[in-house]
Amino acid sequence: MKAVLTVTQLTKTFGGLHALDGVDLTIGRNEIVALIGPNGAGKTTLFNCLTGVYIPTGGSVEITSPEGHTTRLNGLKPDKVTSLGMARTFQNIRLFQNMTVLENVMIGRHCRMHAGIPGAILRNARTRREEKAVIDDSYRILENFQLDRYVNEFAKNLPYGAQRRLEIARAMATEPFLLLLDEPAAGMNAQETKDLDDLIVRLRNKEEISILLIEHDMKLVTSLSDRIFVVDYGRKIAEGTPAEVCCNPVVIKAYLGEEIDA
Amino acid sequence: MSEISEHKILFGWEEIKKSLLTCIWFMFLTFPIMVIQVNTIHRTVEWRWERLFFVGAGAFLLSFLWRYMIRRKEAGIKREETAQNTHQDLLQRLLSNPRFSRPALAVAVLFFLTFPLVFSLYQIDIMTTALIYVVVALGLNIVVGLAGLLDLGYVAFFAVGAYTYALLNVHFQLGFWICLPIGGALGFLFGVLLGFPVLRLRGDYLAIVTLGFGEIIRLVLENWNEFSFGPSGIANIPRPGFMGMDLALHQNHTYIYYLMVGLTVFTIFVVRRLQDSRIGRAWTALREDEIACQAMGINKTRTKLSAFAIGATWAGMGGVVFAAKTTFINPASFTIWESVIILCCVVLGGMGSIIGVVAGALVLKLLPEYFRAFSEYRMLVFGTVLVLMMVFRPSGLISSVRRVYRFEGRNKLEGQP
Amino acid sequence: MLKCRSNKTLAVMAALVMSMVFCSAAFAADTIKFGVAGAHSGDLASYGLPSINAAKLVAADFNAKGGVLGKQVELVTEDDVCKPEVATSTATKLVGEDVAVVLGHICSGATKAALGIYKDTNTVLMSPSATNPALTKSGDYPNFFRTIAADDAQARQQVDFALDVLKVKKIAVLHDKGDYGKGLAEFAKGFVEAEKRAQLVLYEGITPGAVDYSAVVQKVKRSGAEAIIFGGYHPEASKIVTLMRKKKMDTIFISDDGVKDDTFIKVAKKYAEGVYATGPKDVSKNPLTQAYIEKHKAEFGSDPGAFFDNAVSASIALLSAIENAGSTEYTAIVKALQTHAVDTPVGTIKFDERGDAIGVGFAMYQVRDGAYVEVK
Amino acid sequence: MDLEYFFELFLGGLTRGSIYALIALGYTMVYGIVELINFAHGEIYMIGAFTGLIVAGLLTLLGWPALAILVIASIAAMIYSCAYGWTMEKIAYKPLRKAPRLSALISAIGMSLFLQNYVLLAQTPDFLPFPNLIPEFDFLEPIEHIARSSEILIYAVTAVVMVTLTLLIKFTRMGKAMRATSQDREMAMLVGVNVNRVISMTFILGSATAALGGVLIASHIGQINYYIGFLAGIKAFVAAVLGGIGSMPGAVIGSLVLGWSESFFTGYISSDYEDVFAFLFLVVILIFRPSGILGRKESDKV
Repeated sequence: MKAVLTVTQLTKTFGGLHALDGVDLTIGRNEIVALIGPNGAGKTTLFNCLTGVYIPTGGSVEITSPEGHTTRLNGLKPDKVTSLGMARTFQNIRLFQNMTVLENVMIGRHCRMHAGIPGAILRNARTRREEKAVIDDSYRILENFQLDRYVNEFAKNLPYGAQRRLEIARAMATEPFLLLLDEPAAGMNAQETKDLDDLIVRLRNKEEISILLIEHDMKLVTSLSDRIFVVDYGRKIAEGTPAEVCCNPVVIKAYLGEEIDA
Repeated sequence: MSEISEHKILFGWEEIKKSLLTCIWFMFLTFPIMVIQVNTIHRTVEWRWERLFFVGAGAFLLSFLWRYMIRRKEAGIKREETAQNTHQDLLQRLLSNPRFSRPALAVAVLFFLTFPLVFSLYQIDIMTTALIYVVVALGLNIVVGLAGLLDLGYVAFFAVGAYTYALLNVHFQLGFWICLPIGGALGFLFGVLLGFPVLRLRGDYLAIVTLGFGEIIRLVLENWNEFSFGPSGIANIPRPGFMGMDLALHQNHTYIYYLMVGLTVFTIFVVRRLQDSRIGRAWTALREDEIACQAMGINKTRTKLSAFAIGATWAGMGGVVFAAKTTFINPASFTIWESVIILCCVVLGGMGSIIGVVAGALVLKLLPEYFRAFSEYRMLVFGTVLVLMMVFRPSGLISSVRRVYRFEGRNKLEGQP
Repeated sequence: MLKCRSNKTLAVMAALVMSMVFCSAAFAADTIKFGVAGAHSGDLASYGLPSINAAKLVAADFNAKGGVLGKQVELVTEDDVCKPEVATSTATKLVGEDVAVVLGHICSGATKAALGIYKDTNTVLMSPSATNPALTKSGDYPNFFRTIAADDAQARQQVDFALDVLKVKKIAVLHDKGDYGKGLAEFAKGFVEAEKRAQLVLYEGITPGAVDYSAVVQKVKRSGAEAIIFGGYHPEASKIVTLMRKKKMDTIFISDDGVKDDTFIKVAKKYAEGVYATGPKDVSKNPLTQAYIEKHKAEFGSDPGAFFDNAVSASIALLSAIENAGSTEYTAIVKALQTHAVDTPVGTIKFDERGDAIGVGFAMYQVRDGAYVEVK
Repeated sequence: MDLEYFFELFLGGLTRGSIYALIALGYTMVYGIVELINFAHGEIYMIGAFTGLIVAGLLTLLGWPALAILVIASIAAMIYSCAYGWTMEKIAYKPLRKAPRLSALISAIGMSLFLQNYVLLAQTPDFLPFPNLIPEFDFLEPIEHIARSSEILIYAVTAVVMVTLTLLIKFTRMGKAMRATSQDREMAMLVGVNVNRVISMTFILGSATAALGGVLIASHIGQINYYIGFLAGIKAFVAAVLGGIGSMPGAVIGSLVLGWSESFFTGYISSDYEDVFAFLFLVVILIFRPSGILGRKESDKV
């Protein structure tokens, strides 16, 4: 299987604290990989290092596009990473609260558009075409995520589950081949989690993307993922299929006494 | 339900007690400064007891109003929390209703076109000044209202524009029409120059640094005599000529007025288009959430810089017209208070809302002229209005409305502002 | 009248506003309108308000004698808060009300901005306080006159005094970076350098309103200056003088009109002793001056403020000029101002072709025993 | 000679810095807890100075001794400034707790304008001489040409105020509540901190510091008008940001650094561009240390 993401010996230190300590990770084409671990294990830090929010202290992050171009991401800005084809969502929802649902998705299309300032002012045929296409595409994405009835609603006024979905929709609008989801099911009820499960599977099948997700809901994780990575204290402590990981004594030990939302 | 009962007892005993307390408190508070005037030069003391009475009576009555307004506001917030994007107040509903807005627009166009034919020279003069502020405020609206970058030194770009015209005219006898785009371009350039170092800063740090830049520009203009003629300023800046003709005073004012109307229309046109474009959405997203914005593939640096620079362009052009209209400029016209006033045009009018900013600038520049008789109290009232406005109507006179898109079936779509 | 047909309401509205604008003018066509412009509110109001009082008193006197050209004089006062951009509006407003002549403006910057409009409408303007030399010297403003001497005359006086009377060899020139202060200092610097009899050891601007001037004072000390010529106002002057004296420096302090103010002595107290300042020639012996000060006390219950004498003089000069000219026509007034000498609190004056009052100048004063005394 | 010159500039900078610090301390405290640029803080300082002037003027007419007047005027100024600070918070800031930062800032600017013009109209636009309340102590006579008693008093008061405030915040119950509020207002509320009281207290403390500064500085400089608060306030704000806004020692360090840099710049280069230099200095510092000299490094929680 061809890898889309290869992380080797990734290290991140804050002062003296090793938040990540030599993490290795690969994700293949069209694969769903879950990243689990106790609170504070370094999962979100890993996400931030991958997406350029933090600059890694050591190691390397490389992505390979479906066309076969490999790019080293270390030190690239978040916007560059996104335009290269890796999109993400956030643990604490970060929607553009005072923009409408449609606009949120349109923002996602930003890096696939080209109109500049002159285009915006002159509004020539090309810009108009592009703008129309963006509205069109965005609406279609909303339909796919069953958010079309909220089109002109402010993002902040959406129900919680819909906000989570909108975040994914917005990320998908950037046309990624690798999607990073940070606790997508946090705070959802059973039904919403079930819908999310279906949604992620559908995304993988229809859009042919790879997904890396952080999640505490073990039921969701085991049903979704092809492989699971377990991290603790910034280190990878286990890796394997859901069945393997679940009975791994190291993992059980790491979680022992920890309260998890499973 | 409790709100209603509270409203009922607005004049109950409890309320009167509260107001009495407020009244006594304010009488205590204002006692030394309002009542006692110690003249340390002539060593005399003047007691002005009658003022205490006015303060007391005023505080007593106003405290009722204050509490009533606060309650109404809190009830309003509760309502708003459950409200939808489609919820708008009366003014916005009127504005978005074509049956009202089209005739209103027609009347406005007619009003501004016939203005100089109907009104006196003085009216034309103050309206022109107000329009200059409209343009400049619209520029600042891009920076503050759309991109959410608090700029307290915006007047620096205004000064750049004004001095561009004045200096180019003094040294190279360049005319108004050549200087107008040059002023805009230099504004843009300064926007980029000043924007670069402050890109990493956020919120309050940005505010103080931009304030610093504003002051730096003014101080340089004040001190560098060889370059800018120092604090005594530059006089005899020519008013724009019309096809090489020298116009009489009234004609000239009328001409600048129409020129300003044109520039205003042009500004509104451009700002509207920018707002509804890819770049405009990026500005708004940047205001809402920087991190998420970058995660969506938006280049923070370029987006911020473009907001700074485009905002500054309008200030530069406004400055050129300002210099041409006043015919005299000196650094004292570009103090931090000028920045504050322009910022207030934006905030009072309604951040991010074009029509709001236009209304804000017109109100803020015209009302003081019409209330010249009370000019002593002008700034006092201005300060009060700022506070009250923020407390009771923080979204400004006319708050911004997000664009609404209508989809009638798949692929059949129509954007409507 | 196309617009009327297309929109009735607008026409009605416009008519209403027009009538509001013009009715006041229509009613009072048989008076002579005397405009008074300047800072009447805000922080500089104390310089502008005395001119309103002066104009009121002078107008009342003329009216009591039967008016000017048989018409009553009517005051039209407008505020410009000393801001150039407001001053143009003020000027258009006054011009719109058909004023015959204008007393004002107070600040040089505002005056320059407004002058363009008065010039285009052939309105004579006379300022009691705008001292910027370019106003008259540039020749750009034939309609401008003033009853106060220009800054360069003041700087000349300061430098001559320092060189001829005090015979100092090292001079420091300081200013407050303002329009007035720096303008003066520039001239002083130029004169000192041209004379070559003394060395200019320091030329600096201080920041008005700063909390502490000890660095500048130390710098003066180090420069070895025997005298400081300071251009600016009394708040900064008193801070600097106080600081110098407390640091046991006896450097001579020569300043200007903005410091020749009793407040300076009251603030700086004992440290003010010995400070020199130029100011308008002492006119307190002039019976006309005394008469107007008495009238002010009787009418307004207080001592007149800054530039009162100059404002009274300007008012008298303007109204007399209309009378002498026999009309309110521009060239006639200008001619009358230049040819007919009139008695005013600042002396019997007429104006030169550039607009400066002939014979109005400065004298040097020194603080002695808590009061300014003219130095002969 | 040159060393002496340096030393004199150093002392001048120290005076300047201490004056800025007295105002900056209140600025930074309010910011640390409410995250609001209290633009009107300079005005509270000005009101303190005016109240001090009025009280001192009255007592001087009654012929009281200077030191007694100084104490009473300071206390009166502090009481009134606290009252103004408290009222201001209730009117202009409290209703805006949940509003965007910009709204609160505009409200603060409005308050600043209001208070300036209130004093301008109720009192006078002109400069008023402030009675010299700080006696020239005999034992300072020999060094008086280097540092006057008023300067020494300002240094001392600045140091005492800084130490007191720091201790207050570190060790008292109220101080702990303040720190909790500044960390996370919602959380503090949940654990039973009366946030409204904490914020009121912050404004009262900040105002008291400003008033004390107002009386001392006015007495040192010898004159006041309605506008002194704004000019000093801007500089104090720059100093607070320079030091890292929200940090008490930062405010003092920032003020001293600003005071010294201005003094040395004036002394060795030129006072023409003194303020230009001050602002450029701020920009440069912020470019390399975006949260000031002692500021907490703010990183986004992602």
